[in-house]
Amino acid sequence: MDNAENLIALLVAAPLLGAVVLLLGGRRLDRTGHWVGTALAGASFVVAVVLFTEMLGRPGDDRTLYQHLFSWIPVGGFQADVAFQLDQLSMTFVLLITGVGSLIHLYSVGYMEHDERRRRFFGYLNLFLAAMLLLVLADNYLLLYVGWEGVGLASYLLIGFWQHKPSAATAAKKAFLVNRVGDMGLSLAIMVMFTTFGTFAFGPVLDSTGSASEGTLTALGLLLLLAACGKSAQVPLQSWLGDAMEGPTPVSALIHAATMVTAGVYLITRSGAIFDAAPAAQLAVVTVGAVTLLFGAIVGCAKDDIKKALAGSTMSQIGYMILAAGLGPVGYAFAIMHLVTHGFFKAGLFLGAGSVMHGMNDEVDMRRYGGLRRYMPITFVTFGLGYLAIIGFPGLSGFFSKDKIIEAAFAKGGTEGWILGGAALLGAAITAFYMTRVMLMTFFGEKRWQPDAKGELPHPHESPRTMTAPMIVLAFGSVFAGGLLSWHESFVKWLEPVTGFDHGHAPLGAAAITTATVAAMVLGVALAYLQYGRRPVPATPPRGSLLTRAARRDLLQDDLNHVVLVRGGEHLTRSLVYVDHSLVDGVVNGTAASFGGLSGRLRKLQNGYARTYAVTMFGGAAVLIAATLLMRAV
Amino acid sequence: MSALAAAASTGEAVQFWVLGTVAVVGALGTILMKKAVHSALCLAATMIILAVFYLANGAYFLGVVQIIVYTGAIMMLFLFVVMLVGVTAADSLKETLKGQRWWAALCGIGFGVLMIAGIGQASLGPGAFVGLGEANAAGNVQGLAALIFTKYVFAFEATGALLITAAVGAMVLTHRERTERARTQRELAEQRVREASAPPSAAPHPASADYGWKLPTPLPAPGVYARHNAVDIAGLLPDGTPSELTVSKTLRDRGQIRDVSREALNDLRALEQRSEERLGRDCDELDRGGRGEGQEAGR
Amino acid sequence: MSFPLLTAAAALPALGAIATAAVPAGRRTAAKWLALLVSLGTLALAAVIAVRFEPGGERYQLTESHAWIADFGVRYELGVDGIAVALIALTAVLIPFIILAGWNDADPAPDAAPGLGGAAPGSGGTPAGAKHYRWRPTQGFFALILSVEAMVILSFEATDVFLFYILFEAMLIPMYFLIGGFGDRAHAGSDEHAAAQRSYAAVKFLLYNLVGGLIMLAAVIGLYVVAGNFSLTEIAAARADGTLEMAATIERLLFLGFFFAFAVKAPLWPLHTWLPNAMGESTAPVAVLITAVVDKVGTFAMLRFCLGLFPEASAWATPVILGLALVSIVYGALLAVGQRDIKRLIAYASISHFGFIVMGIFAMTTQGQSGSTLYMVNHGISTAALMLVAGFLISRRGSRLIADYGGVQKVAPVLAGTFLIGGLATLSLPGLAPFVSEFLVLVGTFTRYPVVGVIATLGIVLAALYTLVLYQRTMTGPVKEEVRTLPDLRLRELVVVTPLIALLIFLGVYPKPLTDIVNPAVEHTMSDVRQKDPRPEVEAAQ
Amino acid sequence: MNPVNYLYLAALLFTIGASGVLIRRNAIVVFMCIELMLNACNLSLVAFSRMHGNLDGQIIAFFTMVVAAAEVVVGLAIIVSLFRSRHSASVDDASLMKL
Repeated sequence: MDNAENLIALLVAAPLLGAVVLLLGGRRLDRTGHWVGTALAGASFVVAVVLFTEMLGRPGDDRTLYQHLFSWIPVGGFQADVAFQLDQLSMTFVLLITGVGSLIHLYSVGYMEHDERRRRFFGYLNLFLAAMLLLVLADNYLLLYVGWEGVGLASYLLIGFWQHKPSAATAAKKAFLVNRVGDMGLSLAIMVMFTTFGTFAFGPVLDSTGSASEGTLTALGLLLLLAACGKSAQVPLQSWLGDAMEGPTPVSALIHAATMVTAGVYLITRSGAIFDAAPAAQLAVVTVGAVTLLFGAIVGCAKDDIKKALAGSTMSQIGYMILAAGLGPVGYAFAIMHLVTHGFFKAGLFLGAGSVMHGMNDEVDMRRYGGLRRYMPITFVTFGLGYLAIIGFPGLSGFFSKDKIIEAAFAKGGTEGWILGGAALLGAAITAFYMTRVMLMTFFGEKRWQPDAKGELPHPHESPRTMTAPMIVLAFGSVFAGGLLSWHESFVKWLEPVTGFDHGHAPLGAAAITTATVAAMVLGVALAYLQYGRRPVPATPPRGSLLTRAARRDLLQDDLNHVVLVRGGEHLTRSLVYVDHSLVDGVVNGTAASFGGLSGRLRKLQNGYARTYAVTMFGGAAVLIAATLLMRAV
Repeated sequence: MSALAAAASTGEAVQFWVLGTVAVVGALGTILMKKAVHSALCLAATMIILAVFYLANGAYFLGVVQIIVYTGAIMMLFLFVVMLVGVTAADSLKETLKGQRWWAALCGIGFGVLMIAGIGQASLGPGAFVGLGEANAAGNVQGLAALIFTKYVFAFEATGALLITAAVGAMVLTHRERTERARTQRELAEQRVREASAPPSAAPHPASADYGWKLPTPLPAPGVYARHNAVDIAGLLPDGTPSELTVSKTLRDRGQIRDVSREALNDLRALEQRSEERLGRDCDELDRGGRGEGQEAGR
Repeated sequence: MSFPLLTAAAALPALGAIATAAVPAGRRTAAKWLALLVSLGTLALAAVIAVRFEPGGERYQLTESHAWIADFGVRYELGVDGIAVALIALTAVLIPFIILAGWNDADPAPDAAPGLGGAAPGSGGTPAGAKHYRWRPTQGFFALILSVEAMVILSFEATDVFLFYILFEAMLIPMYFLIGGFGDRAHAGSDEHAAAQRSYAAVKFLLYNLVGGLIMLAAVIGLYVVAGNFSLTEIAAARADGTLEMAATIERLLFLGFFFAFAVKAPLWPLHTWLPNAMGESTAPVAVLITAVVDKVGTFAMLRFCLGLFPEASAWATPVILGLALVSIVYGALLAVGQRDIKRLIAYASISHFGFIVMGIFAMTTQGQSGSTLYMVNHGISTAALMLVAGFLISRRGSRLIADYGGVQKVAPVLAGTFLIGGLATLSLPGLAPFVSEFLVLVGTFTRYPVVGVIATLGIVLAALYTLVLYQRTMTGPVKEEVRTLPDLRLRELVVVTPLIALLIFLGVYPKPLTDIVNPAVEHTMSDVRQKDPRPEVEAAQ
Repeated sequence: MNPVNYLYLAALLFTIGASGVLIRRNAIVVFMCIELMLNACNLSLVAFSRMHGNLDGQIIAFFTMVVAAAEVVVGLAIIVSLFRSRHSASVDDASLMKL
């Protein structure tokens, strides 16, 4: 199979076809549409597996496949092609996206059963898959940008899928806008690349970073970081992720946990060469990562909405990845590894949450759950495994990946190393705390169920098989993925040709760090148990400390935006409208009015008496004669 | 024919100064006379003088044409129109437009001064005048004819067309279209009766002069049923009362109506008196009758 | 002497206009079909032009030249370069859709006052009582549209400055009547109020453009005095080989004279205020005609005349113009955010986009100018899509106020979907045509003026803001009572919208056919202004 | 005497006529004044033809007369119809040109 690269386009084409068919198909596809979508997602996964095997069959340094489809925008020196590049990094993502994607398609079949717009939902999901695959397969930044905005669009459509809810519509708009700010960074980055290198294809740009000035590279790095912050919900552009939970749960699992939000990590890892040459940018990256992982963790502790709590956790986990990616070759591989494992267990957790909501009449407030383990055992088990994985229980996925990241953070060396490592450790503890909190409030303790809007008490039940099956698969993933990937550092070796790798030297040995991590985890669990396991959970949230209240409001992030951007923007536009109407337009109308007045006065000369006109004529004649005489005189 | 020479002879000079003055006076009269007729006459005078000047300048044809066309035709036309509009219409020279007169004066004086200045500045000495000697050699009219029918023939034809057009235009302008159908005699008669058959309420006595409504018939002639047939004597209505309507309005206004109804009776009585005295005898029935008649008359 | 293709392309709609106007009063439907057929025929001719045009060949092709006013060296001189071909194609493509979209906009209602349209749009056929209607608005409406098409196409073809000027001005007359005579029936307030608003808009449009044209006339005459003839090609050639010298001040004055007129037409801040009124008061198809077709003449003329005739002056004025363009971009976007009226919002969005176009033209880079040309085409299509769908929506509900809508998506999903796609095109989402052009403009600007490029990029975010706010307020959320009964798009409307959207997607994915035509022309323009793209700082390792 | 005096006379008459046009309200009189001006011109034309020694000046004067005749005809017709309609020959009454 020597021309495997021709298959790459299929990866994107299959879900794209699905999107087109489902969105244009009309009502006649309502009955079968979801299966079409799922099948095409699965097809794309199959192709991915085929390509993966093909790739494994090649030597480590010759595993990159290229496919050039057509020249997209050729203008002068500006040559943008539609061309794909499939290397180990992309392959990893492709497998994750198509795999998890297919599972979640399957899950949605059950989850969206009662929604009359299910066909459109699957169309959007397929659209997302296509865009995301385009993002990771592009061989130049402009095409990546297309995918980048494409996933943004898909996420917009899916968050706002229940458009009749104003909250959903607003959340969708917010997500798109905040992402646009990030996209601005990416597009500017592309412009800088074009100005600097005359191209924006991965190969040439990343190979010739050496010859560019460090200032330029730093600017590039910061712009790319801005883009990453937007897409991956990192501080300061994280505010949209929480609201994005307005979307259906499968969406939250696929887009806002497993795949799309990790695009930032992909971008930074992909552009590693640039960051390696720009320490300042790297510092910014790790700072953002560290801050976000704490930020998200703290938010996660305070939320009572199960999905928002998980969203906070997502934010914080991606903070880990960004942190790792910011560490350079030491961390790239682990960032991606954590990304993969996180993809498994976070998706699993979300699907679990979805299943719980499914059983509880779409109730999301954890304070109204409790004691559910008996009623939905499968959900409980899968969720529990995901829980153990994320808190980094030794032996499960999260343990390996997170531990490595913390180690790498310490390996940064110097005070930076200590600070970052400390932050990561603290983050691990908090993670353990809030995840335990979620676990306890949902599945343990006594029932705190409340009648829903229609006034009937929920009677929780296990979800249909289409929903449980994906959860089980993901649970397997969250248990074994980590161990598999770090077996003899197989994953690191796999990625090394792309991202490079070097062993960091932590000030204290790996063993010590591992123990510290485990200790932090245990501490967090213990604290959570003391607060939520021992004593009953109040049905209405206590007022809580200042920090808690701030955390409930996403640490005042939205309030800040509101005051600074929204309020200010409104004033600006309103005043500008006034200016346009009264000043810019006023000047013109004023001129017109003054002319009108002038002619009104001149009009008085036109008294209609022929003799008056005659006088004027006569005077004019006299003047003419005078003029001629003067002309002759001089 | 010395007028054709460049410089003017003394005779011509005299003629110029005398007639020129008259021309200017005429022109001033044209614009200053109150009555349009007078203005027209003054203008005519000026034009005649100009005709003389044409002759003096060797433009014999023009001189004659000037008299015939202008003074003969155009001025008469003016006079006709003046008559049409009303001879006695003497428009007041009081200016109604504010400042019009001052501006006019200013412009006029300025214009005149400038023109004269211009002519003077052109400094045309007597030598500048070639004179029409050879131009008129073959006769002025022949010369003009030669030019008109060769060089200016198109302009000439054009003026012909222009004149025709003007004539037609004048007719179109002055012709008045009849807006409604002429009424037949029958209709007129009917209208007459209709108006008459609608007497105003509280109609005055037919005898009074201000008799309110049209009579369907012509007014009675004076002296009807009367003993006199003079124009100034009102005719009597059947009841013996005189009707002033029968006397012409002029006399009525002058109050020259003689009322003869009474003096007729007086004459009768005087006659009876005289006869009684002559007969000297008393006759009852006669007396009674006479007295009765007298009483009748006395009342 | 080959077949005068360019003349034909302009003559066909002109004759069609006359024929349409001559259709008797009773036969309105016939007039509509006639106009539609004529516009389609023009489209065919435009296609022939595009095919016959060889991108690699002469700069001006299919040229025609006849003496017109010999005494002043005014010639009837036509010729097209790639840019002109692209824009002619755009015009020819859009007009049929405009006609189809305005199919019923000019039907006289039995009780309609002249000028103020007629039967409710969408109610096809001839309304009863319109039989004895002497006044023939429908015929006039379509005849005016066709005449505008003729003049626009000819002005894209004219290579004689005087001829171009004549058309540039003559265009105003039919536009004036289209704006003032056929208002949008969806207005707040009484008919009298609407009529007043409409005439205000029409007069404002006319005055603005007339003032611009007047100044341009002075410049045209000045050019003749300096150059001795009106032929663009000759003058440009003379400028190029230096045989025609101009004093710097003269050249700058002439440049400003031309530029002012084009800036009014474009419209560029602060000469833009006529556009919102004109677009708000006129019917949606006419609004599209204004912003998507007629205004393009302005930007096109900047590219062809300002740069071609006055290179030095262009370079001299670039900083100021870029500043104005920048203001237009941000200002227009912000004002769009602040609008309450759907059509005015789109108008301000267009102002912002025209800012991009002008910026790209005067960035003096290949990317910038190609981008601007593409932008003219793409903006035409995207605005047409958005505005026409908005028009359908407005004609259903009878209100232009955003606040009167809500939840339409649930009632009329297809309408909402097309509206969303139009909006996404307006915010230049990758994969749709406007993205290509906008990005090219930005890159082209950035390479020469980084700061300007950065600020202009803000426009991307603002565009997303006003578009999504519009979509959210009108289409999503709980369904408003008045909206509950709105019908979804009808067949005629689908026929209008679908091809436009298809075109948007195609040109977004595969713009190469367009760029291939445009690039050589842009190369010529670049050589006119004696500019080269800045080299990249470091040679990328290939 | 210098024949140029004819020109002075013509100028004088012309001015008088013009002033008359300005100060008189009666349309007929105004017309007369116009005639006066025309005649003044004719006089100057004749004088010029004498000055240049050719007859073209007289020709022009002749044409002037013809045109004047035509003009008077039409003009008077207008005055008459005007008088019929508004029973006055004052030029000020026909002041409908005022806004």
